[in-house]
Amino acid sequence: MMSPAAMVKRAAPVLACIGLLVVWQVASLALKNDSFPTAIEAMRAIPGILGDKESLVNILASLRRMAIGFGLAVLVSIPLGLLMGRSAAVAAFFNPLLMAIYPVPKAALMPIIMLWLGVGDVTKTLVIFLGVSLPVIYHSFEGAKAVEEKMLWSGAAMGLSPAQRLVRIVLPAALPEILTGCRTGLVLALITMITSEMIARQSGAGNILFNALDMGQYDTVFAMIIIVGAMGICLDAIFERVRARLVRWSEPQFDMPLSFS
Amino acid sequence: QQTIRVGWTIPAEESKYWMMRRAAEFPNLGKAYNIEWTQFQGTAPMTQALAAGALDCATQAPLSLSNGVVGGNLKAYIVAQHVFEKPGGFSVYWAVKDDSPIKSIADLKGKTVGISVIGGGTQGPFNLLLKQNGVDPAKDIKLVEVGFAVSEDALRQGRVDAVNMNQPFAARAEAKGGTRKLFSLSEAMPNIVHILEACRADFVDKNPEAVKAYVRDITSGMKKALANREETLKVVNEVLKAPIPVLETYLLKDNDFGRDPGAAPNFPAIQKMLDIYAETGMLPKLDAAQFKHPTIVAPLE
Amino acid sequence: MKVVPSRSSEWVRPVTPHEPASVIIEIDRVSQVFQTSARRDHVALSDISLTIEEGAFVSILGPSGCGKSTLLYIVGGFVRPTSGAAKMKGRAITGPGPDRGPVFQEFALFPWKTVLGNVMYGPRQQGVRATEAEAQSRALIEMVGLKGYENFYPKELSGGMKQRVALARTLAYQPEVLLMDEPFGALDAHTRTRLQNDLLNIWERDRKTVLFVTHSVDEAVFLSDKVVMMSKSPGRIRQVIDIDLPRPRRRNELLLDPRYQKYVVDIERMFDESDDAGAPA
Amino acid sequence: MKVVPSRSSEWVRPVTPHEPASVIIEIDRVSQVFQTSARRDHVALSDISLTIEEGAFVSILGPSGCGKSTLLYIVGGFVRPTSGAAKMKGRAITGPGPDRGPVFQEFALFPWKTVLGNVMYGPRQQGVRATEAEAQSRALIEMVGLKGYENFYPKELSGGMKQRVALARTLAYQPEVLLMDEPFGALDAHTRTRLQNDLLNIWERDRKTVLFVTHSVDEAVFLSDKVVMMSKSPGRIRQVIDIDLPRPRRRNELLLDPRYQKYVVDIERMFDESDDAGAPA
Amino acid sequence: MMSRFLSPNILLGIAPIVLVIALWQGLVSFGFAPAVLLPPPGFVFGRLLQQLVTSTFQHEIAATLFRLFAGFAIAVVLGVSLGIAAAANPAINAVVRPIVRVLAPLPKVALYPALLLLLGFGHGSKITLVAADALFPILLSTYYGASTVEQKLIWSAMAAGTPRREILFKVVLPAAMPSILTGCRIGLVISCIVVFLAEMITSTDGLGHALVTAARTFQAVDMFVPLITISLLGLILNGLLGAVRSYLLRGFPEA
Ligand SMILES: Nc1ncnc2c1ncn2[C@@H]1O[C@H](COP(=O)(O)OP(=O)(O)OP(=O)(O)O)[C@@H](O)[C@H]1O
Ligand SMILES: Nc1ncnc2c1ncn2[C@@H]1O[C@H](COP(=O)(O)OP(=O)(O)OP(=O)(O)O)[C@@H](O)[C@H]1O
Ligand SMILES: [Mg+2]
Ligand SMILES: [Mg+2]
Repeated sequence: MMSPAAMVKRAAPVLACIGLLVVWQVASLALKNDSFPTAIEAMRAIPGILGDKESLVNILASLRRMAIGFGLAVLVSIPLGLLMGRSAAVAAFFNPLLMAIYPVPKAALMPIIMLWLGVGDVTKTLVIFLGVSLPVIYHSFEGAKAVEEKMLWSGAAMGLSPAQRLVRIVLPAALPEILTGCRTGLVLALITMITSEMIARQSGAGNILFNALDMGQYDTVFAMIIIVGAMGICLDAIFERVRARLVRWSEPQFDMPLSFS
Repeated sequence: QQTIRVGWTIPAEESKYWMMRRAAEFPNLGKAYNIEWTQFQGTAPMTQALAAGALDCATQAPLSLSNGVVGGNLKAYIVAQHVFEKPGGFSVYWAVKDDSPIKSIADLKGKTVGISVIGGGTQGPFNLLLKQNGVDPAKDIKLVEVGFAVSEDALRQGRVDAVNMNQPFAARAEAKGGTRKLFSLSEAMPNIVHILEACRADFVDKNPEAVKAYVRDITSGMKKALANREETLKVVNEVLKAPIPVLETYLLKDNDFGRDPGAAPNFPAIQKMLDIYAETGMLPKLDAAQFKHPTIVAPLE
Repeated sequence: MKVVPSRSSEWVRPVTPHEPASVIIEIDRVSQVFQTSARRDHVALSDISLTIEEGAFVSILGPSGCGKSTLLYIVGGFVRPTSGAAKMKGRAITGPGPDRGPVFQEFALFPWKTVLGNVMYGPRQQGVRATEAEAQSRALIEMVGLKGYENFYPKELSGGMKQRVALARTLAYQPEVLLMDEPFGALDAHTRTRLQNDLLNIWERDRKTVLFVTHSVDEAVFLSDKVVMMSKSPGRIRQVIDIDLPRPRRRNELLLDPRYQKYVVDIERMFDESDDAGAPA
Repeated sequence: MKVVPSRSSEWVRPVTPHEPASVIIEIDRVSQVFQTSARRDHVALSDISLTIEEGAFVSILGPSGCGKSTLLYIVGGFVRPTSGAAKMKGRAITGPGPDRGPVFQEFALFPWKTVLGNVMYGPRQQGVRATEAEAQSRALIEMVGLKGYENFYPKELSGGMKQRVALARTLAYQPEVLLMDEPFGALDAHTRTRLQNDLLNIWERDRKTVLFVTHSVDEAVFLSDKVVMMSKSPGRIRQVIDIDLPRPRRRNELLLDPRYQKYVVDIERMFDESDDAGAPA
Repeated sequence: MMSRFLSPNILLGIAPIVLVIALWQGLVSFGFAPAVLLPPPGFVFGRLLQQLVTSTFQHEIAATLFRLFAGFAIAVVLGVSLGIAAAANPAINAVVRPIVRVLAPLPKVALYPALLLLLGFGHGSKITLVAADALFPILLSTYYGASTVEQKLIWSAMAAGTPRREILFKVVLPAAMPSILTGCRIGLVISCIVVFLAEMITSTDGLGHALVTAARTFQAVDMFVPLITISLLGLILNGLLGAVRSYLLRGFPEA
């Protein structure tokens, strides 16, 4: 038996989703705007997409690119971010460069990117990579900076080399912050997974979405948006599991007393 | 076996859609050559891709292709033509709301006007028409970019006072009513060529046989598209995901664009368009003959 | 007490501290100036010179904020002094090393490791095999009275328990020199006494050198060969006192020893003489 | 010592602790069970009952890890006991409030505020005007011996200095009940003695109630009306001892008082009797 | 501890940028990229200097900056307040969390056509798009930062009589500041990208608009001028953010 409060807490995500759909429905009815269909219209279009084999292949292709882009980004960004956090020289070297490069919209560089990388998977994976790496680098950076110095000193006194300290002390100590970066990275991965297919498309979820957009089929557009949102929920749920495992040691011991009444 | 990297877009390249969706009906496709299809949002990015060598052949508009030639050092041949405006058929037009006080082009002064792409292919004839009616396109109107897909809504919501319409959106809007045609591009010139098939010259020179086979298939694709409307509707539906009932209202009917039965490029019409662009200051003067390959051009049997 | 395998268990420490022993740590006119956020210079240590003989137990006493921790950081190689130099065995100290093991005032446990994981960390790092490291670590954990808490994370421990883990963690990898910053500060008298004895045992058996910061005059006299008294603002050495008491020392015997009492009283008086509540330089 | 404006400066505390005073804090069969990460229940406090009279100075003594801090958290209203209840003035404690001021073992200073900012926080929060709060805070900072460090950030302070800031921060907003967790643990003997006297002065003048965790038997006897002795595994109250010594107390007089010495020796013996190095329940 | 920018650090920072420009020049000089797609950097910077003094270009920059700041400011205010509220209150958390889970990963550009119709072609739709994209990184960082605030800090403040509501501003906000500022840095970069994207999709002014018009007509130099401008803008804004950061975090060990 669950207490009523616990049941409400359990049901809250579902209630929130339903609430969101209701707000959407009401808003779209009120706005009477063809490019903003009602929630029901959009949901009606979902089976059409998920029932279509080609669409599923498309979506899987996108997910594969996303997984690769995300994985590579995490692998590269965490070490870079940690190094920047622990070495003022490395930070001074990379920070201005990254801050000059990241704000440039990738779409604008398409002509040159196409020149070297073509229009295929590589380009799109690169776009996802860049999207994910931004938050991961900077959260790792800040996380590494905030590592308590005496912990590093302890490690050094035990004979850990600087590289070992980075992996065995800075990395775990900064892990909660790194995971925050990864969480944002996950969000950006999903977004860039779609938007990387805006200009040039071969296959993918973005392909479906932008085709529908170009054709003015807004129910399909919004159905795809719902599907992406659902993917977001699933990935986030998985992520929270992993996170809870990895940083159990850092969770606050007591409930936030603000809610203590 | 040569692979051709082809760029395409929506919504009016039926012969290519046939090749994508009914590959089995094209015996050479997959044997004499292969195609790697990439879809683009509009012709301008495809021009960039051609110039960057990321594509071999692509759908092009006369203006975007010329821009590539003038600004991007692109050398290309026009090997086929997809759609043009045939007299009596569909012509891209500017619509206003039924109850709008705008009755003529001259009334556009001081209004907000939507156009699908600022500096795009339709703007040459559009500018020409405005000028002929005493409206300075640069000063007298506020031009905003409104993609074809949202133009109907933008008009109905009052975000723009007039906006350009294209198929299939025009058919849909007309079915709903409440809008009226103000003027169409055909008033500037007949036979406007909207989209063409162009291939990079260096690629054609290196792989004449493959391109020849490709053009042959485009020709036959066009034939199939025109011959079997029923099937074409299905093919287009698969590609565009637009419902067949909507397509039914216009596709390959009188209120549609024109299609040459052999997909043959209309070089004189192209030349005329280039002249208009030159006249309106969008391009320097260009000779359409440079786009013509002596042998590889539709129709090819 | 057979928890830490001794390196030379047969070797017996001479009981007189004054025998000519070789110098292991040499602090040579060290000063430390901090830049505060308010962009002012703050002198934490001024012109400190001190030599520590091999195998000596040296305590540092001084008012709060006089620079004891800072001095330890310099010997540990964690902080480079603004001027002057520290040497170990004749070689300048340029960084931390497993020959000098610190026990920090703030413990600095690894929060992602359990008690056992924290204590095993050092031996594993030194290449000790896992089973052996674990056995040693468990013995040390038992010694500091934390048997049963091996799988607790630091956040689940009380202040004094964390301090004991920090102590065990450093003892586990057997550094030659121990740099201990109030290692018993958060412990009750009973636990404290037990650990003092354990520490003395380890020190006597393994001929370690200990640099020991404490606030208890008692503790300093009981444990040390030498007590360094510091004064504040800026931190300087006021006096170095040799504690000439026989070893091995037993607490209850010593408490009755008038020499011991004299040391304690003398040192306390010395502190009382000066009013050390100074302002920053 | 006129730093904290007293609420009733004319009022003189009676020197006998045994007069019938009203109960201010009542701890009623409190138990605290923690869930450890290893998903086991760990009993930190078991069935604790205790009443504290208004104006009393009560010390808690006990081995490290016996639940002293946890008990303070419960009285502070920071933690809800697993079972049982704590009451203040007859009303159940449901959360923290400015009537009970804690001094945490870990200091918990606000890192984004300077020393002055930290100390001023409480009075400002209570609605004291800025100039007045600043004057009071500066006086308190001077009292704890940190004059000149007003603009230092916590990261720039030594351990003992942080502890004194934490003390000043709590004293600044004049809570009725002080919950102090080893507030002098990181201080040298000299500073400690001074602050003990200051604390006694404030307590006597402002008739505060103090719940004071310490590891020093000495300190407990010197300061308290009542000493609560706890034992470990799980944390229980072993004995409550009334300290029947005259007030006001002076350290040097007391040291010679045989009653004082007897209290100290008795309590120490009691601890020695039990070996408290237990495993978790 | 190195809060001040030392000149060697500035040099270190300039070095890789100079390297990139040299690489760029190399790519052009050695023919890895035709000048029509990748103009030589000298040309681009020359044109940039020319352009900077023209009022039209200044107008484009002003339009872009206005949208950028307005959108970013909205994102910061919303993100920080929602993030903190969600961390502090389980009821709000129960609502906000699933909504964020759903809304955060949505490709906001897909909603842009709807936004255009709702808010018009002017500033409104672009600012909204910028805010919508920059919001979630800030919100997530704030949330995680706020939910790991050291409990005893909150306890201390509560014991000093801080009302629950004010705890959020007086303790949770400053204690979560390092994480919030990281979120802001990411949000700022995203704002730069998105304002450009919105202007590229449809607009009549702004740097993004200048870029697409140049790109369509293959005026490579004119296309790179807005790109370099946004790059420089990113650098400048980051510098400002860095200054704000070291001021706000001056008490934290990592500052
Ligand atoms: N990062 C810093 N910036 C500025 N001043 C500092 C910094 N670290 C330490 N100090 C100052 O240096 C002095 C010595 O500090 P230290 O920690 O060595 O004292 P300590 O003797 O260990 O004191 P305690 O017994 O209280 O631990 C103090 O006055 C402190 O304010
Ligand atoms: N979050 C927690 N999870 C599990 N156990 C905990 C937790 N917090 C405290 N404990 C346990 O509760 C017991 C009491 O802890 P507490 O901090 O109250 O001890 P203490 O008497 O203050 O000790 P010390 O004198 O060392 O500070 C300890 O055994 C500790 O391991
Ligand atoms: Mg210290
Ligand atoms: Mg405690």
